[in-house]
Formats: sequence, C-alpha cells, structure tokens
Amino acid sequence: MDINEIIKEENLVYRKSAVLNDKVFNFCPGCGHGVVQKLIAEVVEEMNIESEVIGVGSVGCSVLVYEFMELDVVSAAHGRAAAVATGIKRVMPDKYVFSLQGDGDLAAIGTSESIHACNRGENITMIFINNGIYGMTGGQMAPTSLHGMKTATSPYGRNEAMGHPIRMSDVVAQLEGTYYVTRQAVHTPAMVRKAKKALRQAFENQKLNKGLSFVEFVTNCNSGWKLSPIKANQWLDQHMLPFYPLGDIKTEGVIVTKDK
Amino acid sequence: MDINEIIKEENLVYRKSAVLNDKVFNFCPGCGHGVVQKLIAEVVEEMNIESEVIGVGSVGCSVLVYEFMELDVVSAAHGRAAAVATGIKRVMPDKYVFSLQGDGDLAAIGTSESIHACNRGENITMIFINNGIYGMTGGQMAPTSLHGMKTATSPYGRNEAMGHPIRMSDVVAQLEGTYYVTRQAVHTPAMVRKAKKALRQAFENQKLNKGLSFVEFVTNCNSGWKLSPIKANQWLDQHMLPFYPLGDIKTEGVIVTKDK
Amino acid sequence: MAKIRGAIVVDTERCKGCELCMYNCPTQTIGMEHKVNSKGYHYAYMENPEACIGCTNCAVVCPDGVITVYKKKFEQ
Amino acid sequence: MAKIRGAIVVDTERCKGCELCMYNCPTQTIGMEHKVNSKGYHYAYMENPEACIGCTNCAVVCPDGVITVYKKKFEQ
Amino acid sequence: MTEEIIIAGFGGQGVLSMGKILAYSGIMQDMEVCWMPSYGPEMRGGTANVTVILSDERISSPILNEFDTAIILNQQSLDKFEHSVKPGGLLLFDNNGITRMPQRNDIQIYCVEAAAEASQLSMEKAFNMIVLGAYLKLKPIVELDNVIKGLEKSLPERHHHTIGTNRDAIVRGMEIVQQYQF
Amino acid sequence: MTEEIIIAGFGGQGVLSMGKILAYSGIMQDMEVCWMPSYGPEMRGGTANVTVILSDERISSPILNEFDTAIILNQQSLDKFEHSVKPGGLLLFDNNGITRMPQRNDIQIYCVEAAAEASQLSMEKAFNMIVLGAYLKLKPIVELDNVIKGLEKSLPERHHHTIGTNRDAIVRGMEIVQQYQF
Amino acid sequence: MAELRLMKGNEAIAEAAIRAGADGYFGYPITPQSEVLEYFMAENATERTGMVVLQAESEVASIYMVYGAASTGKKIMTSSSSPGISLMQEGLSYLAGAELPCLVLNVVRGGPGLGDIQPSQGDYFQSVKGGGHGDYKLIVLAPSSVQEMSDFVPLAFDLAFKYRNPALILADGAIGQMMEKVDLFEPIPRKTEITEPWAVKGKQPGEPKRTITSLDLDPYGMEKHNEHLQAKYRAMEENDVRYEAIQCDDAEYIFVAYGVSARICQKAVQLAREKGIKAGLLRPITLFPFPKKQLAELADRVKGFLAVELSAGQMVEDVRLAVNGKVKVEHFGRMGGIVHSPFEVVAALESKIINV
Amino acid sequence: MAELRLMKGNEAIAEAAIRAGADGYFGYPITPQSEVLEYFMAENATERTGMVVLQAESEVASIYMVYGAASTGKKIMTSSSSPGISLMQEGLSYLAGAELPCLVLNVVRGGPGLGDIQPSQGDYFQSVKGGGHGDYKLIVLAPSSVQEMSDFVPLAFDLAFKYRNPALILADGAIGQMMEKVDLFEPIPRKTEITEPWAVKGKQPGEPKRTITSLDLDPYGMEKHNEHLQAKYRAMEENDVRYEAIQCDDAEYIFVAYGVSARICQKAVQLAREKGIKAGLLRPITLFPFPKKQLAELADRVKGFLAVELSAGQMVEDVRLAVNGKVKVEHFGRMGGIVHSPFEVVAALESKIINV
Ligand SMILES: Cc1ncc(C[n+]2csc(CCOP(=O)(O)OP(=O)(O)O)c2C)c(N)n1
Ligand SMILES: Cc1ncc(C[n+]2csc(CCOP(=O)(O)OP(=O)(O)O)c2C)c(N)n1
Ligand code: SF4
Ligand code: SF4
Ligand code: SF4
Ligand code: SF4
Ligand code: SF4
Ligand code: SF4
Ligand SMILES: [Mg+2]
Ligand SMILES: [Mg+2]
Repeated sequence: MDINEIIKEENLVYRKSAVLNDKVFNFCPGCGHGVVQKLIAEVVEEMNIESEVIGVGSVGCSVLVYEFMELDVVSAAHGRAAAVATGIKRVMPDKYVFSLQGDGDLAAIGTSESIHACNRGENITMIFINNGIYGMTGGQMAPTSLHGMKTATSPYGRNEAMGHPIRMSDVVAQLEGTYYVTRQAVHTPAMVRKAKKALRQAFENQKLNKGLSFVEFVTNCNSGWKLSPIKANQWLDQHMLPFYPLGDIKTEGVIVTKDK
Repeated sequence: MDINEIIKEENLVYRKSAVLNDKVFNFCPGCGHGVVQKLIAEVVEEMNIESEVIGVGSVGCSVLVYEFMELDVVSAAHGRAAAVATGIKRVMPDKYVFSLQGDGDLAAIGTSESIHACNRGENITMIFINNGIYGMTGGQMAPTSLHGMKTATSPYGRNEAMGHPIRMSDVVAQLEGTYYVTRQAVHTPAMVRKAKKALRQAFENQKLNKGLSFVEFVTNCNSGWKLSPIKANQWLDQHMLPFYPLGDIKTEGVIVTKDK
Repeated sequence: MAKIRGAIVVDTERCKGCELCMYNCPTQTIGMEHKVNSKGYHYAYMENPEACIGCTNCAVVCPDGVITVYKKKFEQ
Repeated sequence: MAKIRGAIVVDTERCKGCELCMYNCPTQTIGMEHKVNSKGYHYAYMENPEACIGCTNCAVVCPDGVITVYKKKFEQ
Repeated sequence: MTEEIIIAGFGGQGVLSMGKILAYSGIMQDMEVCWMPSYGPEMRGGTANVTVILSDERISSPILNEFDTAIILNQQSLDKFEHSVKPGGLLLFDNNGITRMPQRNDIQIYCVEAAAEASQLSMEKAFNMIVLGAYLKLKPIVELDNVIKGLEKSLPERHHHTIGTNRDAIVRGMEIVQQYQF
Repeated sequence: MTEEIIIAGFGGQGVLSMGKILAYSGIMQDMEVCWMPSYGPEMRGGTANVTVILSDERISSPILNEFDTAIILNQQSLDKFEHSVKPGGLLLFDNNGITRMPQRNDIQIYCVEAAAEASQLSMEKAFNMIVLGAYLKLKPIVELDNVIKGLEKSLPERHHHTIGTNRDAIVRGMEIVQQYQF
Repeated sequence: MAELRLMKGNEAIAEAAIRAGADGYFGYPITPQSEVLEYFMAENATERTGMVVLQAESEVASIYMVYGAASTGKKIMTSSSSPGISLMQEGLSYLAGAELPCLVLNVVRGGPGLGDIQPSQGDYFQSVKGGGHGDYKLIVLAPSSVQEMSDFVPLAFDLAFKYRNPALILADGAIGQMMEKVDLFEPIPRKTEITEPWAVKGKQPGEPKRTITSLDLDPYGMEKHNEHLQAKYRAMEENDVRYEAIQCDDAEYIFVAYGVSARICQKAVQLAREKGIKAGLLRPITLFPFPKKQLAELADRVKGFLAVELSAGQMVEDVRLAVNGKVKVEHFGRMGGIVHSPFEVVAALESKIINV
Repeated sequence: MAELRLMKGNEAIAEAAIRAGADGYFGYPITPQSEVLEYFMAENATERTGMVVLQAESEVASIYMVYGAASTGKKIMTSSSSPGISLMQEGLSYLAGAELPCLVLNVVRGGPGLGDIQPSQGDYFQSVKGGGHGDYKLIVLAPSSVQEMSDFVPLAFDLAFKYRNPALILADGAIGQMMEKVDLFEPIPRKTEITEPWAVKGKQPGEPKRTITSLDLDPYGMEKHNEHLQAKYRAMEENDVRYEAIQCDDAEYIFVAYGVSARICQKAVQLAREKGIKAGLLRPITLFPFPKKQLAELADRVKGFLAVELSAGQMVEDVRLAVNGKVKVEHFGRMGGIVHSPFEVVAALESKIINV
C-alpha cells in the first residue's frame, strides 16, 4: 500500500501549531525548551486566543521566543519577567499574559519578582523551565542544580557551601496568591500530553480570574549536562524527578496533600 | 524602710547592657525595636563575645544600630543585609555575624537576598523585625501588612489587589539551609524573656556551625499604626499574633509540626 | 477487521538529529539517516514505514516540531 | 518570714513616657510624672515605692533601657 | 513685601499645619507663597519645623538661613533658631517648657502663653491657632478673613465645623500676646 | 612577519582547540600570538570560528575583517569567509559536506580530505590535527617541534598520551593536502 | 477642571499624572518622594480615572512593571529617589533600548550611598550621561517650582511618546517637599484606544505580530539600531531644547543653574545687580537635550559662566563643552543636602570669575 | 612562581586575582565574562590559597556580598558585564560612599538593554562619571591586552586600598575572550593579618568600635564627608594618572583610545604614518583619573585629536574638556559590537580632522 495514500490532509493527526512560524528554534538538538514552546503554541491555538495573548520572554535559552511564536511578545530583562508580566496584566486585565522563564532567571536573579508576583496573585500564567542549569550562558550552576551536579561553575560537583537545590514550585505554593501550581515534564509522549492539559488549565484559570497559575517543566539541558539528548532524559528520570517529583502541587488554591 | 537600702549595687537585678552606650535610641516612644536592640546587646554580653561579633544593620528604623551598640557594625543598603552578612561571614567564618532587618527591608526589596542566604544555609543569625509596616519612611504598607490594614499607601485598608500578607518565617523554614526558625514578640515581660532565649539559641547555633538561624520578632510600630504604645500592643495581640503565631517554626533543621 | 496505518513526514532540513522521536516510537518505525542535512545533522526518517501506527508519539516529543503525522483506517 | 522588696531607678532624661513599664508592672508601682523632661515627655516614676517586688518586668519591657532594678530580701 | 518665617516646635504641636494655613491665607490674598518643612526620620519624636515665605514677587530660594520672624514652641527650637532671626526681626515664643530664655537684644521678642491658654480654655487642639493669632497681631500681613478662607481651603470638609473655634483661638492669641520682659 | 588566520566550522570539529594549539606553538617559537573566538549563544549548534594571529611584532587588532589564511570546515563557513581572504591569500578546506565549491581565482585554494582520512584511520578525534598538518605544510610558520610543545602546553596532563597520535595526524595532514582543481 | 491649590511638589506631580491621563503608576516608597504614591492612594486615582496604581516590592520590580505596562502603549510612570533610581539603571537602559515611552521621577537626595535625605543635585551625570550601560539618552526635564512639577508631566509624556523614549523629571528634595501654589491644568481624559502601532495588545489577524525587545544578537543589526537611537537623540537636540533666560540680554556674567539652584540664582542675579554686577541666569529646563547652542552663543558676548549646582560639579562639564574654552567657566556648589544661599552664590561669582 | 601562558583575558584576570592574594570573589554568570567565575572554580582557588569563591544569586547580591566582605579590610572582587554592572550601580555608590576598597571587572558588551554580547565601550560614562547616585568616582583602569588583564589586578587592589575606594577594570568582550600570552607574576601570599584600622573584625577591648556606613543624616556632616571624598579624587588626579603615549613626540594628530580601540589605533598610527600623516596615540590607562594634563599639553602643539571608541562618543567629552577648545576634537566609533578596522580609523582621521 502506498504511503501517499496515508499522507493526505484528511488523515492528518499531528502538525506543528500554526502559532509557530517556520523559523528553526535556536535550541540545541533534543532540548526540552522546544517542546514547551510547542505546547504553548498548541494551547493558544486550541483556545483560539492568539489575538488576546501577550507573552513575556526572559533571558535564557528561550530568549528568542518572540522570533518563533506568532504572538505579541515583550522580552524582559534577566529575572524580571514576572514584574513585566504584572505591568502588562495590570493595565490590560482582559488579555492573557504568560511568562516563560528558566530556573536561573526565575529562581536566582528573579527570586524577588517571582515570589511577589505569586504573592500578589497576579492573574497570569508563569511558565518555569527547570533544567537545573544555566543553559544559555554555557552551563553554570543554577539554584535548582542538584547536589553533586557538575556544571561549569561547580566542576567538582555542587556542594553544600554553594547552597541547596531549591524547589520553587513548593515555595510559591505556600503563598496565598497562587491558585494552581504544578510540576510537569515533556520528555515522553505521555508526559507531554499530561503537561499540555496542565498548561491549558493554567490558561483557563486566567479567563476565570483565578489568580496566579505556575507551571514548572522539568526538562533536560543536554548541552549543559554534557549528555546526548536520550541520555539526558534518562538522567532526568533518574536524578531530577526524584528530587522534583511531577504532579499538581496546589489546585484551586489548596495545597495537594502528599500522603494521598 | 529607706529605698536607698535597696538601691545598692549588690542588690542590682536588671540594668541596661553595657554593650549599649548612652545614646538615646532614635525610636519612637514604646517602639519594639528598642527591646530587640536591648536583647541583642544582652545576649552578646552574656555570651561574652563582643570582640567576635560583627553586626549588619539595614535601612529602616533600626538603621542607626551602629550608633547605639558598642559593636563593630556594617550598615547595609536597603534590603541587602543578608548579602552583606554573607560576604562578611564567608571571609570571616570565625566571627559571629548577625543581621537586623525590618519587614520592608527583608521581605520586600530584600526578598531575594533573604531567601538565598537562607537557602545557602549561611552560618549567621538573621533578625527580622516584623511590624507590618514601613516605619522609617512614614508608615507605608509592607508585604507583611495585614488585610484591611490602613497605612499611608493603603489609606482605605490593604486589599487583595495589593497582595497578601506574607509569613516570611514559614517561607524560609521550607528551605533546606535554615536550621532554626522562630517567631517571637517582645511586648510583655514573659515574651521578652522567651524571645531572649530564642535569640541566644540563634547565636549559639553559629558557634556550632549549624547553618542559618532566623528569628522573627513581631513588634508594634505605634507611630505607623497611629496608636498609643499600649493600644498598639493590644492591637498586636488581637490582630498580628493570630496571623503571625508565636513559637518555633523549625528547630534543628526540622519543621515543627503544627498539630502538636 | 480494520487496520490502522500511520505515516510521518519529517522536515529533514529542520531536523536536528536528536533521536528522541526514534527513542519514543513504540513500533521502531524511525531510523536516522546516514546522510546529513545542510546543518550537518543526521535526520530522522521512516526506516520501517509499514510499522507506523500514527500514534503521534514521535511528533509530540520532537522538540523542533519537525514531524507531521497522518493516520488512516484501512478495511482489510 | 522573709519579705522581698524592690526598687527601680528611672533615667528620667532618657524616658520617653511610653507607659509600657507602668502597664506591665504587676504591682501598680509605676506612675507617670505630670512634669515633662527636656524632650517634652512625661516620665515614669515609682508612684507606690513600697509595692515594688523587683520583678524586673518594667525594665525588661522598657524599649529604651531606662529602668534599673534592685531587689533585696528583708527578714521580717 | 516679603516675609520669611520659621515655625519650630515639637512634632504634634501643629507646626506644619499652622504654616500651611498661613500659606493658604497668603494665596487667598494673591501672594506668592512657599512652605518648606523639615522632613525625614529626624522629625520622629524630635523637633518639627517649617519655613513659610509670603511675598508679592516670585519667590527664589525656598531654603533660608535667616528669617524675618521665628515662631518658637520649645526649648530645642529656641536654641536652634534664636540666632537665625535677622537683626530687627521678630521672635515670638511660647514660654511653656522654656528654661533658657531668649537673649538677643537686637530683635523684637514677644511671648504668647498659648499652651497655658489653650489648656485653660480646653481648646488644646487650637493651640497653634492661638500662636497664629499672636503672630498676626504683630505682623498683620494677611487679613483675618483671608486666614479663615485659608482654613477652609486647608481643612478637609469634615473639619469645617471647627473653623469657628479656630477663629476664636486666633482672636484670643491676638489678645494675649505681649512683649517679652527681660 | 604576521599571519592572520580564520578557522571556521561546526561546533565540535575542534576548531577552537586547533587554533589554541597553533597559538601555543607560536608562543613556543617566541612569537606574539592572539586567539579570538566567536563566542556566545550563536555558537550553539551553529558554526564556531576563531581568529588566530601569529606575529613577530606586538599585535594590534584582535578582530579582523580580512585574513591571510582561511581554514574552512563546512559549507556555512565557506559561504561566510571565502570573501574575507586577502588577494593572494590561502583558503584551505575540507570538502566533506561541501556542496558549493570555492569560486575565487585570486587566492590559493587547497583541499584536505581530513574527515574522510580521519574516519578511515579511525582517528576521528585527531581530525583537526590532520587539518593543522595540512595548513603547516602550506605555511610552515611554526616548526613541528614547537607544535608538539604547544600541544603539551595546551593539553591537560591526562591527555598527554595522545600526543603521539596527534603528531601522526599532523604528519598525515601534511601528506594528503593538495591544490584544489577547479 | 483647572484649579488653584497649595501643594507639595510630590503631590502636584501625582495630581498632574492623574489629570494628564496616566494609565499606570508603579513605585516603591522612599524619602523624600513617598508622597507621590501616597497621594495616588489617598486620592483613589483608580476610582477617579481608572488609572492603575501598584506599590511594587522594590525599585527593580517597579521599573520592570513600567517596562511591561509601557509596552502596551499606555502612559506609565514611576518615581523614586537617588538610591532607588540607581537600582533602576539596568531597566532604564532596557527601556531606552526597547524604545518605550514612560515617565520616571527622581527626587534627588544627598549621596553617595545611603547619604541623607536632604535636597541634592548629585544625580545629574546619572540622568544625562546614562547611568545604565550602553549608549542611550533619557529626555531629562528639571522643574524648579511646584507649578513645573505639575506642568512637566503632560510635557514629559508628550516628549516620551513623540520620541518613544523614557523621560525623566529630575527634581530634588526641596522641590518635592515644599508647598507652593499651583494652577492645576484641565484634566485630559485617559485614552481608551491605544493607537501606537508598536504597542503589544495581542496579535491581530492580518497584522504582523509586535515584539518589544532590546536584543539583537547580530552586531550589524545592533549597530543599526544604535544609529537609529542616535539619530533620535540628535533630533531631540535639534527640536526640543527648552530653557529660560533671565536677564541675559545685557549680562556680562551668566549663572547656569537648574531646579532649586536656579531659584537661588535668580535671587543671586538680583543681589549681583544691586552690587553693580551685570549678571544673568540661563536655566536649562531640558538637561538633555542641553541648551548647548544657547550657551555657545552667550559665550561669544559674556565674560564668564558660573555653573551653580548642589553637587561637586557635574552640569558644569556640559557648560564647558558648550562654551568650548571661549571664556571662563567655573563651578560653585554645596553638597550633601546643604543648599547654597544667594549671597554665597554671588560671592562665588566674584571670587571665581570676576576677580581672577 | 612566574609563568608564561596562553590565556583568555577572563582567565588571566582570575589567575591574577589568585596570585594577587585576593581573599574573596562573589559573582554571577554573564557572557562574555563567565570564564572568570568558572576559572576560579576549575582552578579550585579556595584550595590553592584559601580564597573564598561564591556564585551569588544575582549581581545585586554580588555587589553587596563584596560590600560586606570588603568591610573586613580584605581583598575582594566581583565581575560582570554591562547589564549586570548596571544592577550594581546602587552598590557602587554605597561602596564609594562608605569608602570600601574592592575590585570590580566590567567586560563590556553591546548595549543598551540586552543588546548583544560583542565587544563594546559603551559603558564609559557609567564608569567614569558615576552611574550610581551622588558625587563619587571609581578608579577606572582600562587594560588593552591579556597581559594587562593580569597586571592590573594587583595595581587595582593597591590603588583601591591606597584610597579606600572601589576600583573598576573596564574591559570589553574582545579583551575578555581573546587569548594571548601572558607573563604571570609571582604569587603574593594572602594577608592573614588585616591591618586596616577601619576594618570591622569585632570590637576589641580598649579600642573604639568600627562602623562602616555611608549614612549621615546631618547634611553638614554629609557635606564634610563629600568634601573629604572630593579631596581624595583630586589626590588621585594629582598622583595616579596612567597613560601610554605612542609616537606622540612628533605627532600632528593624536588618536585618543583605550582598551581594544587603542590596539586598533596603534595599527592606525602605523598606517597613517605610511601615508605620510604624522599620527600618534595617547592611550589613557586610567580613565579616572583621566590624563587631562597630558592632553592639554599635547593640545598646545598638535593640530587635532580623534577620540576612537566603540561607542557613540563618550570619552570624547573628556578629551574635549581637557583640550578646552584649543584644537579640533572629533569622535569616531562603531557601535553594537562592531569593532572598527584600522583603515576606517585612518579614514576617519582624514575626513573628520585633516581635510576640514
Ligand atoms: C543582569 C543579567 N545577568 C546575567 C545575564 C546572563 N544570563 C543570561 S541567561 C542566564 C541564565 C540562563 O539560565 P536559565 O534562566 O536557567 O535559562 P536556560 O538557558 O537554562 O533555559 C544568565 C545568567 C544577563 N543577561 N543579565
Ligand atoms: C533602595 C531604597 N529604596 C527605598 C528606601 C527607603 N526606605 C528606607 S527604610 C524603608 C522601609 C522601612 O521599613 P522596614 O524595613 O519595615 O523597617 P521599619 O522602619 O519598619 O523597622 C524604605 C522603603 C531606601 N532607603 N533605599
Ligand atoms: S543550552 Fe541547554 S537549555 Fe539551552 S538550548 Fe541547549 S540544551 Fe536547551
Ligand atoms: S516609626 Fe514605628 S518602627 Fe519606627 S521607631 Fe517609630 S514606632 Fe518604631
Ligand atoms: S506516529 Fe507513532 S508509530 Fe508512527 S513513527 Fe511516530 S511514534 Fe512511531
Ligand atoms: S525528534 Fe525531531 S529533531 Fe529530533 S531527530 Fe526526531 S525529527 Fe529530528
Ligand atoms: S520591678 Fe516589677 S514590681 Fe517593681 S516597678 Fe518594675 S515591674 Fe513593678
Ligand atoms: S517603659 Fe521606659 S521609656 Fe517607657 S515610660 Fe517606662 S521608663 Fe519610660
Ligand atoms: Mg536553566
Ligand atoms: Mg517594618
């Protein structure tokens, strides 16, 4: 049977979202950033809200998000995406505003802005790419780097004197202003599908004026980790996920009890 | 019986610590800041560590701490005391380093420095004066101001759009680097005595290299609250303490479970 | 009995050869070309086209949105 | 039986008249002077000196470290 | 005509609002006015003072080292500002709580026992208006009617019922002010 | 004597370290040297290139627009740098993956099939040393001994056992380089 | 409606922002300018006009909230004093780089460091040369009265939008804290429809998307962007210099001073003339663009300039650059919060310029 | 021991800090200078000398860790690039105000805003005029080779301690990223005993306590402190100007350039002389204190100056101030990360100075 009988528009089951344009992502091969950008585009497309979305980029490997998405985007300074998003949302309360930040951006230099946007319960969607490292600048230690992790600035492994890996989602879940906090991953098809639902939820919450939704994605930075993409995802399963377990942390403003 | 028979050196039971000099505190009458400064002086004197202590002041009503204490003190910029203390302690690990910050200083502009010093487990004592307001600048809203609280920048009461009061001690207790986190008050004699024990503990921990000790004091700012000192302390009991309950939050690195 | 057949189209010039599609394909449909594209990457292709069931797993995990998936039910 | 008697000395020039000592004295020993000091504050003083038991409560809560406390056991 | 005044006392004595009412009165009389407070944390518990300038011309510097008039309400302020009165200028003070009396003999010195009077009349809140009255008696640069208009402008609506009392206080101040006898 | 070189290819082809070895060799020969990489995120996945300058005099600008020699290891780099070779200069390239061949006729063009050779000899890691050998054959500005010394200096101790292989690769490169035939 | 009031400078600027149709204010308290935020809150600006007012957690957050809000093409403002403005330097560079209009108020206090809270003009360099990184300029307006604190708000917004550039109002503790009478302008209603083509609002079908950024990884692109910025700054210098010349026509000596110093110099001109010295005052109103041309022209016919500032000598450099060696230019200033008296200023003119 | 190595500028400066006996480094990654922190870590500086190295959570935290550590009288350093340095402006003003010696490295990249990461000299104003608030100066050294990246570390520390003032090494992406051979100086052991009388170490019995602050609420005190600072800055200008004059003796035209631009101008001098133009180069090594006097002297005997910078024209203002109108001073520069070629520079000299 000819394959061209299958490859027909009416048989289409998956195609890159039209919210993404044809430029090639600047990410390294196999980087989780790409999947997250795809998901954002898909959720926006499915909700049919392109004309109501304002994105906020940050400084990190996703800095060029405005290049790839056919959306209005404001590019924030390193660490300040939550403040920038606050500024936008406050004067444009009817728009959907999301921010997209790495772990260095959100949990190191931007700690204060992140915490206070969460604490104020800004009605936005904060998307957090936790790859345990500073990808863009060449693989330096991030606040989320695991103990023992070798990075450009912890070449012999992160030790206690360098601080402890911080679970930002758990921290912000403690704050009254967060309505939905979840931790997801995108390196298996099942995880991607689940993550997309979570992201959709986070956008839907904005429509309902529920306050802040915080979606963490634990992803690989294979370049920074100095592993092949496949190996990096395996390492992620073995090391990152035990410390950063997946699942909802807070739903409808209530922390999910862990004993369940 | 002549009172002068009692007022004799051998009958002395309480006198202002010699670590405090004779300058009159710049605080308003009845302000809790004064009691905390007294306690710091007493603990330092009792531990006999004057020559090993470096204090870090901040910007807020306690900015002039270096004027009143006979200790070496470094005056940090607004919000940065935790970073300044980190810098000192890292290069002088054998000294006792404490920082003294207000709630605006520690929980607004200094959020990031506070969180990360705690997360790194710097072996210092962070002293946190939570009076729910910016005292020094004339009574503006602080991150810790209660809902409904009237301040210079929330003259009709703090509302949700201005953010929620934040319990910093609970937030930092979540971080791996904090060893001891406690919340105290100083407006009754019993509370003062208890608070002093906690403060002493926090200094003792440094000697044992235990990591970060965080001592919150819930105090009045009677000027900012526009109440007499006595009324302010009553208001504190009625409104602040229910939201900021007293007691140890984390001891020996373990969060104290609340159900006990 | 109806049989499900799938097919994928790889935008070879955009493929970065990360192999995640191959790794995540439940039917071993995908292989990596020995040749490289103009960026120097070995790109993914349908090594066993008949095996594809159109599950979209490959496309879903592809970080670069390189794969388009089609699926058709055939009556046997 | 031994009786405990206390006494306080108020550094009147440093007192800011906040009344917290008075409020926290378990024995109503303390009152506020009608006169003001050079800063304009009514200052604390022992209104009922014989009531003082030297418990130091007043001194402990005094934000300005104004009060010195003495205590003596008298054999009766 | 330009009148440069310093008003100084404890925080809480109504120093700043007295200056403000004076300034508003100036506006009511079509003058140029400037009101410049001491500000910042040193106010806390300590002294408060305000410079008020009333003039027929554009006012240059809002910050002055010398004054035509000093209105002094406590000892610290007397110590600080007695020497800033221009020769021939006016020093008006309330002797309540004053232990070291003014010394200069090249200026005019007047005393108003406003605190005592206010407590006697149970109008403690209008203490500063008694002082204002005393000043206006000595330097009638603004008319009483304009002061009342200034009061209306500077007080929030909900306090307008106090204007009568304030007027009485001003008048009383005018009556009780007297030259200081060394 | 001053030699200004650009080396350009994919990240991962050893472009930067080849430049570094060349620079170290220059030092061994008492020359002034400068090594200036392209840097930053655009390196990621894309091309990497480095400018190396060897000279008998103090080196002025580390950043150049024109080069005596261009060593080119992929198509993108050829497109980018072919026109930066000074007239009369040298272009050395590996034709692996090259689809559009060099066009200029005012420069010397040489080809070294280093990738092919390296894979044949199973010395993929020494690919860049083959290229280096080819270059040194054409421009023997540093002596082989000094290159070896340079290798010793630039490689960490634990990699010194590879020096023999690298030497062989350099020599092999010298052998297989040939003028490009249009 | 228009109205005459006795107000502090800080209050006047807040009232003016409400009247000018400002859409948003984000700020953090600091003396001597906390009254700005306090006024917005007490006046319930949000109820009056729908303007957004938010107390931020820091100055860094404030300036980036401004950055975000300004991206939508609305009229956005922040305010602070010296240390807080220093914390905004990265943000100001970003705003200038991304070409976002906005209004920033600096009520300068004594520095450096924590310094004190008294009036100063020690932040001139930071304001006009660029305290942040890279080549950029702010439009800088220097009010010297409470009236101008009010009047410069709509002016600053107009210039900011005209050039897509942040505008800074450089005041000082005296101007911020003092009360004067102010003639408040007629309120301008807030714009409901944003017409700026560059402003983000969600990508509309059929229209290209909009991006606000200051990044261009290609240095050639970055250079082009810089050239565009420089052309804009030259246009400002060409078209939007503002100044006030007081008794300059027959003057032999010129005081150059802005803000509160200019008021003192105005008195000094009068005192000098009483002494028979023909003094005049050139008061730059825009500190950038600086009235270079006007000073250069004056330099052809006067005997000397005295730059009078509450600083160790900052604006004096711009005066020297304009005068270019033609006549003597000296500086007189007090520091740390002390304000010079008109007498001192005249004495300085005599000792530094006339009698040498 | 002393040693010859091929190193990046960023590596050389880190190695030099270890050798200079630095006691602490606090910093945050940013291109193009992340190698500084990486080198300390890879080299295990802490094991080598006991030096403390800590990756901070931000540049704001970095500079205040420096502030704290420097209060103890030790040799403390941080480094960053343009946006990160902008975030340190408040801290720098505090360090200067509190008179704390320390070393800050800025490896400048293209701005404004996020800009790009290529070499630039657009942060000159920020460095020498004061990007923070208030009247203060940094000691600013401009290396133009990897060798100087190494050599200027002990020099900067010496000057910083001599004056109790922060010192800034102003480099750029090219100097930071390029490798050159560098003759590493003999290591200086870390001081174990702090002798600075002002340094905090715990109040010793019988000694007065020590306070590190930049606050003085009394404006007269604050003014006095400012006068003290200004006197210090004048002393720097008197005693510590450094520069290199290349072929200036017989020159008719002078390039003025620092850092990487100076290297290009050196080539331009050669090219110009080949063309028969008598060109020379004055390279300021200290940007503050600036070689004003040297330029003023040259101005008496040359025909013109061309300031060559990777900026829209910043240092040129200091050249103009020094030359004070005696001869023509023009600026030539590229922006956004583009580095001028020596040919362009010569062409600019001809078109802007000679042929007009
Ligand atoms: C003020 C400032 N400091 C530092 C940098 C350099 N910088 C750019 S991205 C980045 C960290 C990126 O890490 P992360 O946020 O985890 O994003 P990732 O690339 O890993 O997705 C840093 C430190 C900067 N651009 N600006
Ligand atoms: C960078 C900066 N921003 C703002 C200020 C102004 N400021 C001084 S103290 C203070 C807040 C004080 O409040 P808090 O920390 O709660 O101390 P408190 O006086 O209540 O004890 C502020 C905003 C400053 N000095 N520096
Ligand atoms: S550096 Fe890491 S995070 Fe960045 S694109 Fe590459 S793999 Fe992804
Ligand atoms: S303002 Fe408040 S915190 Fe400050 S001294 Fe007064 S009462 Fe205490
Ligand atoms: S659609 Fe499913 S079966 Fe087909 S190639 Fe992709 S992963 Fe394999
Ligand atoms: S996952 Fe995508 S980019 Fe990776 S190899 Fe497959 S098609 Fe190529
Ligand atoms: S010591 Fe005790 S009893 Fe005596 S006055 Fe003080 S509080 Fe009262
Ligand atoms: S508590 Fe202290 S300051 Fe207050 S009234 Fe008593 S003695 Fe005076
Ligand atoms: Mg990351
Ligand atoms: Mg407080």
